Amino acid sequence: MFFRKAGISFTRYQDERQLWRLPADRWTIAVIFLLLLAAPFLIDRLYVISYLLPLIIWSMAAMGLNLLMGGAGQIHLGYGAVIGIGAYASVHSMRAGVPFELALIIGGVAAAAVGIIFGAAALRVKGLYLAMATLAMQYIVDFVIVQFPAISGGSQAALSVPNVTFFGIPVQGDRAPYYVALAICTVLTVFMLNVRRTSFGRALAAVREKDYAASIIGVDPFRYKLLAFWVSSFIGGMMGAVLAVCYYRTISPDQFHLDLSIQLVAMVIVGGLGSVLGVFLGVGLILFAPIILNQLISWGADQFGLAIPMDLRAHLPLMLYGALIMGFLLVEPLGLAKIYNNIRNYFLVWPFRHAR
Amino acid sequence: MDMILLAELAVNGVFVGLMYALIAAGIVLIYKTSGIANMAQGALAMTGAYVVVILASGLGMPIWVAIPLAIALMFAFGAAIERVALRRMIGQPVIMVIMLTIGLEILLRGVLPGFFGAAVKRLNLGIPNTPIFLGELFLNRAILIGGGVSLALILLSILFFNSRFGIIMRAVSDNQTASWSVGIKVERAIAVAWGLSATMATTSGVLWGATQGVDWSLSLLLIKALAIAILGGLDSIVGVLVAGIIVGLAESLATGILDPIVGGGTRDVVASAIILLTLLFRPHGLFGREHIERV
Amino acid sequence: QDKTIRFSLPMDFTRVYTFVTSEYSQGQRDYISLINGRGGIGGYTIVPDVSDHANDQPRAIEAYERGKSQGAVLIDPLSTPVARALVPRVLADKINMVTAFSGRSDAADGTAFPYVFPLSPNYWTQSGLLIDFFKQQDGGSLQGKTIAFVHIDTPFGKEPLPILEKLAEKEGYKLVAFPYTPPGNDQSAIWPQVRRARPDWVMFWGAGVGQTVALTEAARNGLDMSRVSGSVWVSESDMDVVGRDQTVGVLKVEPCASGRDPKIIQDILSEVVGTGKGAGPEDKVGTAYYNYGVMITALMLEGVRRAVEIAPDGPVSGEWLNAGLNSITDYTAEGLIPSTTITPEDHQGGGMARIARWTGERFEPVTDWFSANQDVVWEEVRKYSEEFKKTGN
Amino acid sequence: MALLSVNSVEVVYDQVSLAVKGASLEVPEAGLVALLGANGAGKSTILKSISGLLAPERGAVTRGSITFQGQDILALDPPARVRRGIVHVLEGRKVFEHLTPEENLIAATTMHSDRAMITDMVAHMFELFPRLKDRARAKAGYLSGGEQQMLAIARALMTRPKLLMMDEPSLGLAPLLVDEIFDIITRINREEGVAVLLVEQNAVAALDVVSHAYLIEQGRIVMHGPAEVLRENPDIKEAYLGGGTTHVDYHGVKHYRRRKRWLA
Amino acid sequence: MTERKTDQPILRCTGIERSFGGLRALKGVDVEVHKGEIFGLVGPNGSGKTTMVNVMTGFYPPNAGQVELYGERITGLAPHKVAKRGVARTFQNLALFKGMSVLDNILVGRHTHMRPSSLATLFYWIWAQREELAHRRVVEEIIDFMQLQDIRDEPVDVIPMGLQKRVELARALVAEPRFLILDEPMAGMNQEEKEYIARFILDARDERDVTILLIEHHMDVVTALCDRVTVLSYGEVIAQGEPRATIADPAVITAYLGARAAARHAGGAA
Ligand SMILES: Nc1ncnc2c1ncn2[C@@H]1O[C@H](COP(=O)(O)OP(=O)(O)OP(=O)(O)O)[C@@H](O)[C@H]1O
Ligand SMILES: Nc1ncnc2c1ncn2[C@@H]1O[C@H](COP(=O)(O)OP(=O)(O)OP(=O)(O)O)[C@@H](O)[C@H]1O
Ligand SMILES: [Mg+2]
Ligand SMILES: [Mg+2]
Repeated sequence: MFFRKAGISFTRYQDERQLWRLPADRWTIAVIFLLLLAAPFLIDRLYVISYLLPLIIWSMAAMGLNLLMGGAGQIHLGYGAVIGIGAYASVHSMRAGVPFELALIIGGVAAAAVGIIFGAAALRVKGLYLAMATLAMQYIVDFVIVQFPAISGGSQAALSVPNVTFFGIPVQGDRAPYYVALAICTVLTVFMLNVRRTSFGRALAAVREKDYAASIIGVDPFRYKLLAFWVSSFIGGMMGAVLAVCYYRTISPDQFHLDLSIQLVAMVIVGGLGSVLGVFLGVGLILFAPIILNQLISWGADQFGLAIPMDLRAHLPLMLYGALIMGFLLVEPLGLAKIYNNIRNYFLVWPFRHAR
Repeated sequence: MDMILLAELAVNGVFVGLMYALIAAGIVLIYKTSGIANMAQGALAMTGAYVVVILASGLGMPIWVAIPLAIALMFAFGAAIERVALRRMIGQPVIMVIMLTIGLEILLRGVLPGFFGAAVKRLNLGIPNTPIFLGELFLNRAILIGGGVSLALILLSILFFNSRFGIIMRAVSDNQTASWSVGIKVERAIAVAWGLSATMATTSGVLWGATQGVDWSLSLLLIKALAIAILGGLDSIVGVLVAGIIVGLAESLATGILDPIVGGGTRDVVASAIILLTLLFRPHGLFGREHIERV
Repeated sequence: QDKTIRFSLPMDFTRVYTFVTSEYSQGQRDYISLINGRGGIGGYTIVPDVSDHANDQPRAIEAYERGKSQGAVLIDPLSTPVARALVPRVLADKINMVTAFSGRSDAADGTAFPYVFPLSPNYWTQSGLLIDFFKQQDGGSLQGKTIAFVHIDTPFGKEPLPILEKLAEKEGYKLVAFPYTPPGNDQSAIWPQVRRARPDWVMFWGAGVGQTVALTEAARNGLDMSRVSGSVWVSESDMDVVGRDQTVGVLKVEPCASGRDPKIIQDILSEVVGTGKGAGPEDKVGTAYYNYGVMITALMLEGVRRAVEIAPDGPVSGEWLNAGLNSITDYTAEGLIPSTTITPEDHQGGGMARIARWTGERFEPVTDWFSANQDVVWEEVRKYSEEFKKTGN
Repeated sequence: MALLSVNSVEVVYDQVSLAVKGASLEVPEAGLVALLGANGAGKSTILKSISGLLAPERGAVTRGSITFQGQDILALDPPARVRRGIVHVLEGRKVFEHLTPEENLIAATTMHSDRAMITDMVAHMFELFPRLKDRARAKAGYLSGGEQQMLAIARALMTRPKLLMMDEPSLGLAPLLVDEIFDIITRINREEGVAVLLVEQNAVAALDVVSHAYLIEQGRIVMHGPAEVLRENPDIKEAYLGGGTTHVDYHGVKHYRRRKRWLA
Repeated sequence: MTERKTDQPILRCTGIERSFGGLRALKGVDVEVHKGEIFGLVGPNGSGKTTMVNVMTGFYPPNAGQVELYGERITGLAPHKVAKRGVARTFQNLALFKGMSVLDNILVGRHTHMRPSSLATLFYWIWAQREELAHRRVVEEIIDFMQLQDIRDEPVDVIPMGLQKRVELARALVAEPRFLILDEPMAGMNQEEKEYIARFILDARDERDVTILLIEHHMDVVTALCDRVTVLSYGEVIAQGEPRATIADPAVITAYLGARAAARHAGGAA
């Protein structure tokens, strides 16, 4: 009910173009943001370190990928490799003494530079063929990282991240990395939200939907697809740097394998292509459903003393997780964001059933 | 370079490629009817192999009874997937349906090892390990048989697609709504495709399982199969055949020629490079149909 | 409640390490049940917190952090990538991490990795032992021999290479390496080349599928199985998959006694499994991986016992346990393992093991516990641990 | 008794937007009925609710009933309805792009088992639409708009329908072809007794051939009756027939919207 | 309005050839469009009208022949470059951007006048907002003009076909083209709607100085609006000239109109 709005009347285009037109939405966002800011002081450090922090970092990656998949309609199965390039480039430069702020950019640029080479090659192809071309990128980058100890960090293939500062604040301990990631993620989120209401985003979407129609409007489809690759890879590379500094602290090649790429694609799709909110929902589901299910199952097994065989107990979360993904898609094939929207729309027109 | 070794590797590559092509053919079959890449194809192979193991070791059936029975069961299972899940996704964005199959893959990877044991299981087809020698040329018996069986099944499916049913399948993949509008039972066509595809997957699962044992890792066959299907052109079974042989050969020769030079496993990279290059020159794979866009 | 010691045991039950984890974990839990059933150690009960991290780092980190916040003093992730990723955290948090048969080999150097405990012969040691065994078999010299090393092309698979190369120089054999792409389900193009290299000995390095396929292909290529050898990861289950009679003669490195004969295993059978408290199927008791689980847990608990000796009233913490682990001396787990001594310098425990041969029924030891080539191994360990101390890698 | 009767059907898209609000209409056995209406009035939606093709567009019939030959068909899936004899030529020429015209025709014969009959029918269609025969080997996706329209009609006829529903068949066709298509429609209707439900914007042509017509506005049927009567209605003349004369002075058209009297 | 019309050709196509596989869709077509006129291109289905337009706008480079726009050779130029030279078009098979609102669809039409960049997106409030709003005003004008106010925020895929056509027109028009190509803009419209589009076409020419090439099968519209027409059949020009005279040509009647339609039109003219 409180969502309800009967006839909007904006007197300025500017107001009508706000990110959230409903005051209720604006309040929700503000409250969530404040809660995120206060989180390290409100909740146990475990939840900050191993839930909120990865949620934020993975969301950044998923947003970058979403720009490409949801924004420009290009599937990318090598995004893990993109992140890897960013991580390695930035960690190597930080080890060489480059400050973190600059290393972020270096990571982004390196990833974008390599990404765009493959992108340019891959852009001749569409749909699943593109997926395959980017998958090839994943394998090739993996190979290069593993085969060159100079990149991967010696025979132990582990590269540790030096202590760095972010605008003077040392990125150590539990809180600082969280705030650094949150800050960067906020900027990125704002960017992603703005994409939809600027000419850049519209051009991308136009190319995604009908590239020939876009071209007669003056949008160069090739250029914009490349641009999408560039920006998205840049974001991925930056995220790689954040991932390394704020979360992993030691990077190794297996962190950026195909599994990561597929995981990210799953996050974007399950969340809902092109939706910023969906990214967070999708990341939450894909990242935490296995963990939480695992805990639920072992908690249940301990509580009720169920003598289930270990194999079953270990695999039950996997089954439920798979079933959950299928279930959500069967209920709403357009993803979690759409489920959220359906619910919201229901309340927006409540107590009526139909909008018209 | 040793010519005999090259010949051995070449023969081996061709037959292994055929074995990969069989899983890929299952992907193509489904793509041809519903325009989606089935990401659960590897998991179906794993499931099929598990079913054979359950029937053979668990229930004590002779292997030659267990395999046909498993194939029949898996056909039903494939068709059931359509009934339970895919039916409700008709007309929905393709990418979402693909995601659904990823969910299915995860589910299967949980169910079978969960209920029937995660440890690797033996699947013995009774093919002796003793090598065959043609003069100096060594031939791998298991791989010859595996490749042969795969080839036969792939040829059969080519025949299948040259029938009226083949036209209907292609119509379904073109436009499901329009197919409905002219009375094609879209659901049934898709169910049959899934059933057949599960059958093929089972066969591959058995062939691979006989070498590597049966456990979840059979589902990893997906990636290679997907690569081959796409190289071949996703909707061409002939394409799969050719692509399978190309990839098999290239990988086999790469291990023989490049590995010693590079000092690392170049197999996947060579395959990736071939795929990348092919797609650059033939954006729809070797034999895939082009994307029709009338301006 | 207050007298408990918490072990965090997140492992990979569903992904890459499935082949070992359930048996390994079963052995661990059974042994803990055995000790807890006898009243624990110095009044402390051990609480094992088993969970699945699926070899996925965010999940492993979550499990680690959860363990940490619940007061766990030890973590055993049984995964090389996870162990690597956790190294900086455990060093900072002072929580002991057991990296038996996994993790980085240079962690044997306790001065560089005070909180990381391999507690078992690392891959460098294992390959060194095998080479020494070949040498014994071939009459004390490997001069002019050819040794084929077939390995999975990952950091783990490549690990023995520096040792093998060094020993090749020293012993005068020719080393030919054959990498295969993970996961190793198709090695059909590798083994014809191995056969053609006419090796005197074959050493294959892999795990799970990579091993069964290696063994199958070795048999199909008609290699002499009694000259084919593998790491500690070769197990009965591999033989079952390949066919028990197909692999007669295959050699492996055995870090602890196998089968059900050792006294500890007998005790578990009577006190834990016999009373229905077993953590898994009874037929798995006494398998190679099960015994590894028992072996490592016995060492962990010996560490606890020592810690209780040093400071009976705790407080229980990572540092407290660390002192105990570092003072394990001449421990044999009632004959299950070779005499093991852990010192603040040596976290490997002496590097002793033995070589066993598959008879078609079980693994029969063909040597006594021995250690070999430790000089070369430690040279390598120090090289990397120095590097780690310097650069953090 | 009517062949098809639609009784106060209500259609909702995406669970919230109501596109058809209680529409009723009837098509008699072997009748020829037109459904006219402005853009977005809900004509296509009604046809889809009859053929069952709403589901892929997230639409659903939420109220009312549809009976065909006296039986309720709402519970049937689209292919079953085709087997009952209802075929729907979709708006916007949804041909099977990757199939040749001939294969397009064959794809619509799942309900027939007689091979010889199928061959005959294909030949017959090529007689009706010779242009298709010329292009029989090209992929349908490359046919010109008009060619695709013909193919879509021919393909529908391959199912041997009792009721042929056509959504704007003349859309994009050259005048000669429009005449031909309407000829064919009347011929099929007269000679083969196929009832036709025609959605058309070309009201002049439609009202010429049909016996009865319905007019729909914003999801409601606002008027219906025999074709002659509707043709004389002044509003219809203005909005659909061109101000009553065949030749409109397009230069003189005003910038404001005329009010239609049938609207409340 | 006639005073704007000149004989100065703005678009000249000479000897255009184009084939698809074995099919010769265009066999040496010459077309000249003069500044300020409404030029009709008609012909039976499959005669090559759309192909001709595709050649002009750079979608299908011709196999032979030249396209000149304002005296500049644009043969084979990519569509987005053609667009930059002031050409806009609509498509026969609607080509709107699904999943975007009507408003956004039209806004994309302003692309050539905007300076999109990802940095501007990031710093929206500083860099992009003013520009966005300025263009929004232009777009709103067109929305008013095309009477699309009520559906401004609807996703474009759920609005009816006829309105979609109007949106596409609006999208072409906001680009402020000098030369506008309309491929069957009135297909699927009733009389009333046709009149609106006609009104709009005339206004576009008269008030916005746009030269228009119109493909239509509605002969009443063609005869009423067009200054000159060219009739294609099987890829060849079979008649050309003043509309009424042209469609009375027997060749056109047999190939395109048919006797009945011809009679209808003749009757009306009488
Ligand atoms: N898939 C859909 N989702 C939501 N609303 C829809 C959908 N399809 C149609 N509508 C709405 O339903 C109403 C009726 O549309 P319909 O397509 O039936 O009109 P129509 O009379 O066939 O128009 P046209 O002459 O343009 O074809 C329209 O207002 C439209 O916005
Ligand atoms: N991309 C293409 N590939 C193959 N053939 C094509 C292609 N585009 C057009 N054609 C063929 O060229 C011929 C001319 O097509 P075009 O679309 O130009 O006709 P049109 O005059 O616009 O007809 P309509 O009035 O039906 O739209 C047709 O026979 C068509 O099948
Ligand atoms: Mg319609
Ligand atoms: Mg056309």
